[in-house]
Amino acid sequence: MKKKYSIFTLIKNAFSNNENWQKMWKSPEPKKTYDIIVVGGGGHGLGTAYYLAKEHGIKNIAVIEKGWIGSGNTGRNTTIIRSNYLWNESAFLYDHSVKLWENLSQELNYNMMFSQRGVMNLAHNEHDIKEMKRRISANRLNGLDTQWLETKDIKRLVPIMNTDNLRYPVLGAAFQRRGGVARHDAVAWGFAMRADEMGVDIIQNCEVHSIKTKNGKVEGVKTSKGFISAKKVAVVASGHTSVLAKTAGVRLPLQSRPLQALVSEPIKPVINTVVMSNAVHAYVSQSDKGELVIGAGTDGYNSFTQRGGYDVIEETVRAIVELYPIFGKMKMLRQWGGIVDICPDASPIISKCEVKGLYFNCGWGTGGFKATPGSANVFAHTVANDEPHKINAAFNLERFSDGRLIDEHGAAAVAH
Amino acid sequence: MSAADNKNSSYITDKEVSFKFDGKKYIGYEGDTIASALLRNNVRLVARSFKYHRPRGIYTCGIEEPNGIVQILNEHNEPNTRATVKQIYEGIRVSSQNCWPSLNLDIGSINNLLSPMFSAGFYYKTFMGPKGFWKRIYEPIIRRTAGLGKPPKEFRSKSIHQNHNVDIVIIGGGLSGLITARKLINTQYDVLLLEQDSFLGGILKNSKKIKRINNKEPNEWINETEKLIKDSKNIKILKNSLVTSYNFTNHLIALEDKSVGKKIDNNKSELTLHKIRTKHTILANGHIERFISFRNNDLPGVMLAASFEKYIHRYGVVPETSPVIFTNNSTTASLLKSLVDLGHKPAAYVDSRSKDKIGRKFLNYLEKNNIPFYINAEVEGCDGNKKIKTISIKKSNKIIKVKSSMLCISGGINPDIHLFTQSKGLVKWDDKLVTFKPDVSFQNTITLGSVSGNYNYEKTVEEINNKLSFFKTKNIKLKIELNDISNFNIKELWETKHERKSNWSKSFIDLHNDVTTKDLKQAVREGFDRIEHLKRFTTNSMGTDQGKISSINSLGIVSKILKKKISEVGTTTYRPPYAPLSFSAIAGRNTYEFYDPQRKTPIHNWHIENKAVFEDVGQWKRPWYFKKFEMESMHLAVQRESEQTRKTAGILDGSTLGKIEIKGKDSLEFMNLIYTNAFTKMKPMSSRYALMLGEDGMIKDDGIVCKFNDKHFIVTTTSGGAPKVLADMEEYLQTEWPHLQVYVNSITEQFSTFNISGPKSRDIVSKVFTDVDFSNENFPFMTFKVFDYMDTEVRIMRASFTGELGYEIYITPNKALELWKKIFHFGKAYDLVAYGTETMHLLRAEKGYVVIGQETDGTVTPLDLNFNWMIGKKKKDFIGKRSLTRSDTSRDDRKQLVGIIPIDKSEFIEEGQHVVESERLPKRITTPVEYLGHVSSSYHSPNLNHCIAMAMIKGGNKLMGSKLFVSSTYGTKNIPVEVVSPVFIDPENKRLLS
Amino acid sequence: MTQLLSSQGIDISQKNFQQIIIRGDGKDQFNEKINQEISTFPPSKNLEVTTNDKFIFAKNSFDQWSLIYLVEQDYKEILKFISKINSNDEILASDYSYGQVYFEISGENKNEFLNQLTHFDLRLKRFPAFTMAQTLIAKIDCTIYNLKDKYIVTCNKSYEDYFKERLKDSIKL
Amino acid sequence: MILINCPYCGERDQSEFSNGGEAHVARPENSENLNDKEWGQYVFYRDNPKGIFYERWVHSHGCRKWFNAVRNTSTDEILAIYKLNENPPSKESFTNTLKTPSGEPKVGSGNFTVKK
Repeated sequence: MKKKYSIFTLIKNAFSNNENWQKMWKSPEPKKTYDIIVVGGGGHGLGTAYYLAKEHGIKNIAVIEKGWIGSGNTGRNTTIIRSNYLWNESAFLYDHSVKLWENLSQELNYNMMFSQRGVMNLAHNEHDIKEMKRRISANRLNGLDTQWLETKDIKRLVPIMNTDNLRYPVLGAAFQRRGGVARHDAVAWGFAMRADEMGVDIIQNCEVHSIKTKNGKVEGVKTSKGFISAKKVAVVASGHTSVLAKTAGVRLPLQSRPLQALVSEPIKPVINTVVMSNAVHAYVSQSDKGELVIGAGTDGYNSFTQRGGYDVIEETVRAIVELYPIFGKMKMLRQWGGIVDICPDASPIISKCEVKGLYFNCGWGTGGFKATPGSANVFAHTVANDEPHKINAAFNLERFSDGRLIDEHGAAAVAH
Repeated sequence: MSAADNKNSSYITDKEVSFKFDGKKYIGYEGDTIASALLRNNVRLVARSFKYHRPRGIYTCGIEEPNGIVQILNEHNEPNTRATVKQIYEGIRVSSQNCWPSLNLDIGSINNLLSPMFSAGFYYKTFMGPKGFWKRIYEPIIRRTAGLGKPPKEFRSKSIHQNHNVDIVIIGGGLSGLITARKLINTQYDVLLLEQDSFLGGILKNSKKIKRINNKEPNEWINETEKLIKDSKNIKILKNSLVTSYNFTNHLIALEDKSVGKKIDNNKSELTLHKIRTKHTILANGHIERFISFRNNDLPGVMLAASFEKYIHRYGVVPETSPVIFTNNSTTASLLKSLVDLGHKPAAYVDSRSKDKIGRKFLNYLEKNNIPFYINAEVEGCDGNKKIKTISIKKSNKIIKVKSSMLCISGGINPDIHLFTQSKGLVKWDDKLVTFKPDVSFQNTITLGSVSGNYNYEKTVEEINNKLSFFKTKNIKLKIELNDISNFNIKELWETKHERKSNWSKSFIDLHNDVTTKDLKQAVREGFDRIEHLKRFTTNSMGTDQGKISSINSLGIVSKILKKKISEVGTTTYRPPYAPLSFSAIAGRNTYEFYDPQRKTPIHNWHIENKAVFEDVGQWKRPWYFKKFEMESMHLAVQRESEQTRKTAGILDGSTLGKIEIKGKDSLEFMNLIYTNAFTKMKPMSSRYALMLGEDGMIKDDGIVCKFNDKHFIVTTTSGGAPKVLADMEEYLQTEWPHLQVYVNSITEQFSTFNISGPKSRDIVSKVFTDVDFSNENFPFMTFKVFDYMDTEVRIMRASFTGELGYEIYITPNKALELWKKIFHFGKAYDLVAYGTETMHLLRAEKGYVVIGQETDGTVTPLDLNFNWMIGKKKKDFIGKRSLTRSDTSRDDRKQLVGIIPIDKSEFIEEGQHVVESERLPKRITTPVEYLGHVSSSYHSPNLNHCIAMAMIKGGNKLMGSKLFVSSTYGTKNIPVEVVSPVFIDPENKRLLS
Repeated sequence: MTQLLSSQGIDISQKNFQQIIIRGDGKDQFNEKINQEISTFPPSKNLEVTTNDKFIFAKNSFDQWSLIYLVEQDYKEILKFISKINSNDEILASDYSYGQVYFEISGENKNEFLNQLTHFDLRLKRFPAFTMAQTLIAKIDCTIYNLKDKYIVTCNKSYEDYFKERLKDSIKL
Repeated sequence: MILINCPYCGERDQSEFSNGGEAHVARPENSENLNDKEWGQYVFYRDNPKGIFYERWVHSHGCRKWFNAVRNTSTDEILAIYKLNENPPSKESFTNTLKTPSGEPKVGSGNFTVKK
């Protein structure tokens, strides 16, 4: 039966000493065969299963997760959500996602704590300013709510920021009000619970070793719990996607890199928006618990260790104290790494491939969390209809042959 | 019943220190931590808990403290400081955290009444509707109530970094660490010994477990050892240094606190972050005691037994002369003995173990000293208001109530495997020790003493000699005599049952984050049966103490619920750092004034004297524009500079340009491969504008190539692109074309570069370089000359980035300023003006020259810029050639470079705005508006006296002359524009070639 | 030369040296060519430094050498030398005389001092006397020559002010 | 942080180096004969294995020389370093000396564990 959550259920359970809560999802043993197997129990994968069941009426689905659901990048990111991308294709995809975010808590009856506190991208030099003003104008024409902030406006929103007395002064910012943060685990758990209710099997502790194909068609997956057959296999395994693709003879233009993040000890609220800066590499927001959630950069080499170099942490923290002098007295509580799969054009792949019935949703690099519901939604469409949704049509594999890249690296070299 | 002093403590002095806690003045002793000083003053209530705001007291005596977390008011309001670690000094002001209005009367404790509703993960299940309420109502409230300390004040620390490269690092200066050090004295190895305390000794100082070492008092032996080490040539000791991170290939991070027990001097470095690279790491960092969950196990007065013992011997304070002791293992025996030896008598001794496990010897001791003891017994809970009054002991279903204000508990001890797991070493469960201990190490890591699971001190020497046998050192001989009454043994016990069931009764599993054993059970019930899920759902062990005293306990409890072995439930990840690590220490001096170096040209000071406003270009400081007078605006300055340059002459300091010297037999072939242009027919001593692509066919960089001959070239690059271009050249030479005999050197800094241009530039340079013939015939456009001048060598190229007659002058930096001034000396007569990058951009735009990174953005091919003439069509190959013929790159409706001008000349086009076909835009754009492209450059041209702009628009070449519109930030009305050629001035190059 | 700073066991002074970077294959013909001009053979062992009272000659890697004049030469002579060397197609000599700055660092605490600014392993057993290294010091590319009792550290001139400030700062703290 | 043994300068901290991705990918000789797909493979596709990886490094803040390395990407352990003109060591020579853990949490826990 459908689980309902509200203040009343909390009170009801309080009186029964919280002993009557039900399991959010079952942990069944895998069946012999499924219509669709989703490889990867992160937000994207669970969401894909959810939308397949909800919007495409396919219920005979298994989500197969190597560890525990949400154990990958879903639970390791800095939870920033925004859609102010330069190119139309990206803007449409990410904004599709933001729109879904806006109703997700109600839709799943599980609190995603999606907090639209605004996302700020700081400009530190003339080049940044030009790049951002172009982006803002493009966003406007695409119906996105990005605006330019003068330094004084930034100061008003983030009084603790040091805007002038630093190596690269803050000259302004692009600001998207509808951007913000959400509770990362909740996304995985919420999708899992509702998918499970619609009959989706969520299978944890089950590692997919390889994808079995026969004359150009997918047959199923070999797992640590034996072979499971399926008409279609949808791979959403972030860092490990290219490794799995290889077992099906498919080559993907991905490189897996460590991406690190860290949190500080919790303090009372000091920063009520999300601030990102590329030149002075520092992404900060403050969680509801009071911890500063800080995103560091990727390492320059491939690795599956979920552990990056310490120098990357230092690079980020020195930028943080430069930008926010009061943080000099803060302390790093935890630091961790994830494995992100990066595409040559810094845009994702949501696509079919030469193997019939095999689909990939990957290449999200450092920005996958924000796209979770949107990506899952269009991927479900792609898998169900064997045809991309118009929103993800451009994010195909062909672009690496014909050259129709969606280059989101931002403007390249510095001027003369 | 209250605290007493232990005068024969080895450590504490009797020098009094006064300090303030929550505004009240107290006296402690020098060497006291905040915690020991408060206990000395019988202060039990020190904090309020995170979620329920329950009263809390000091629970431990070290880094593992979950409760005693305070704010240091006089140290820039530093939050979340451990009272059990931070030492007091005269005048330190400390306050409690997370309570209002006061610690004693805290409104937040209402949460305790509502606690049954605030069950694990309650916030996932409510605060959802109506839409928008989360952001506006719920979240702000939650945010305000959450968080621990108040924000710190601004403080620019001067913490420094210190790098070390050694052969062996010993972590921990306790018994094992010291013996190991002795073993390594005066060997070939460079050794670093790291001790987190301000003194060596560890267990030897924290307890009386060890009687003698080599017939010496422990203290005597420690001092002797320390002296031996200090006198050795190869071992260095770092005290107050806590190892926080154990990275790959034995890279360690340790934080040294240099202001222990004293005020911070803001002009000195108060912290040193040590970055250590070692061949071998020896972990001798001991163990951490764990607690037991029972009803109200968080009440002020509950304390870990070993910590209680530590307070007695280290800080010379007996927090309570007759506490109750509750244990499931043998380590508490020494505490009991210490109390008795000091003439105190515990109120009761409660042991969950059976007679035979406890051992006759110890039972006799209890009887002899007639201490009330209960075996096969448990503490069911304790009660009291803000401090313990009574303790309920449960023995064979009877409850016995004992009065005492403190309860010392021990649930066993855990090897401190945090660092070991950080190193990716493997741990395994030990059923006898009832804990995880190191198994296989992944790096060159050796564990010694209790961290290795060896709790028997007599065996330490043997263990060390065995494990370190591969070092070229002598075996060490030491006799260790114990005080302990029995060898280590333990009976598994995680939680005791409540007598009466109540929705409000709580036994905690994580004191820091207010997680109860009930929460764990509920979480498992809801399906979070994997330890990492449990962690995230309940926030268990996610606090600033990382659950040091409790994380294994939660595994124990969960394993019972799931009826699994603990080893099957798994251990939770220990993530660096070991303890919260100061941001300013991590940053060190690589921030604030040293965040990023400033690169300056040899003319820099002249620019300052002449009121230059600088622009950051990469690390370079470049003049952006020069103010003629203080009040001159950028716009006016740029208009003036531009006008003057076209009228007579202007000069730009182009020293930041990248310069690369290329030489070798195969230089010509190399150049033909690297650049799109063809260089074969190019004449010696001539120059050429050249383009560089990536293999994807997109423009990456540009510059001017000077050809001395087929075997020797000098090229320039963009200022920002220089390092990348050089790196790429090296890469191709080394990896792709090793058969090419070519060398490349960066000479960016070996030459200063001045660009002088304008109709009068020839007259000026002729006056400066009197013996050079600058006539058009003998010095045509795009040629260069090299000659001696001012005892150095000067290279002058006839080239221009403004469209005017111009020369690029190269001279060695030592003579650069002199020459610059000389040029101005002769330039005066012609009103020579110095201009900056903004004017440079304006002038080149008037002429239709592009800027890499402004017209291009990594998605632009030479064809898009109509640079077909720059592509050596006949060349078989060059970097990026093949990509130019891909179906997408060869489309003719790609975005192409055009010029645009406003039809109403009084209007101004904004850079970054987009080119559209519609006259107006809707107020709120709901359906995306199609656009052709964007405005890449736009300036007000002083020489044409209207706005000129460049744009990259779809099929631009075909749109010449057509009327379009450009959006504007100022409203919904777009600016009507005409598409024109991007060359606005002198299309027939009269000025350029004059 | 200018004394920059001197403090407990550490002395730093700035020097006005001149330098030439030479690229080549290091084979006989190359060595001969060099020897003709300055009557010394370039060091043949990688990272090796040969020195006399006039210059430091170091092998940076298999195809690169740096020649540093310790006593100021007439610049014309240096240019002449460079053009002579460059007359050989297979050698590239680039003048580095005035684009670099040079610091002499001595004193018994020089290692600990420098290790505030670099992770480089300065222990004699890893960085023997009369060898050189290219590494990061204070976050910028530097070359360091170990002349036994002292180090010569050199970096690009544009960093001069920054680098000096870092050195002073480290001494202060 | 990885320690990398530059064949020309000796052991240095990884922060002195830059990574060049998959090794032994030759630039196509006659690219005009390749179709878009084949060319795209060269420009955008590089191997990304979990485990033994033959890759390129350059000592960018040192001697600026390129060299090859064999690294286990699941542990970051460097198994071999060889110069550009040297032959790559065979995969077989590592497979049995491969040191686990895989570098990821064992299924169902956060503990680093060896696949024994």
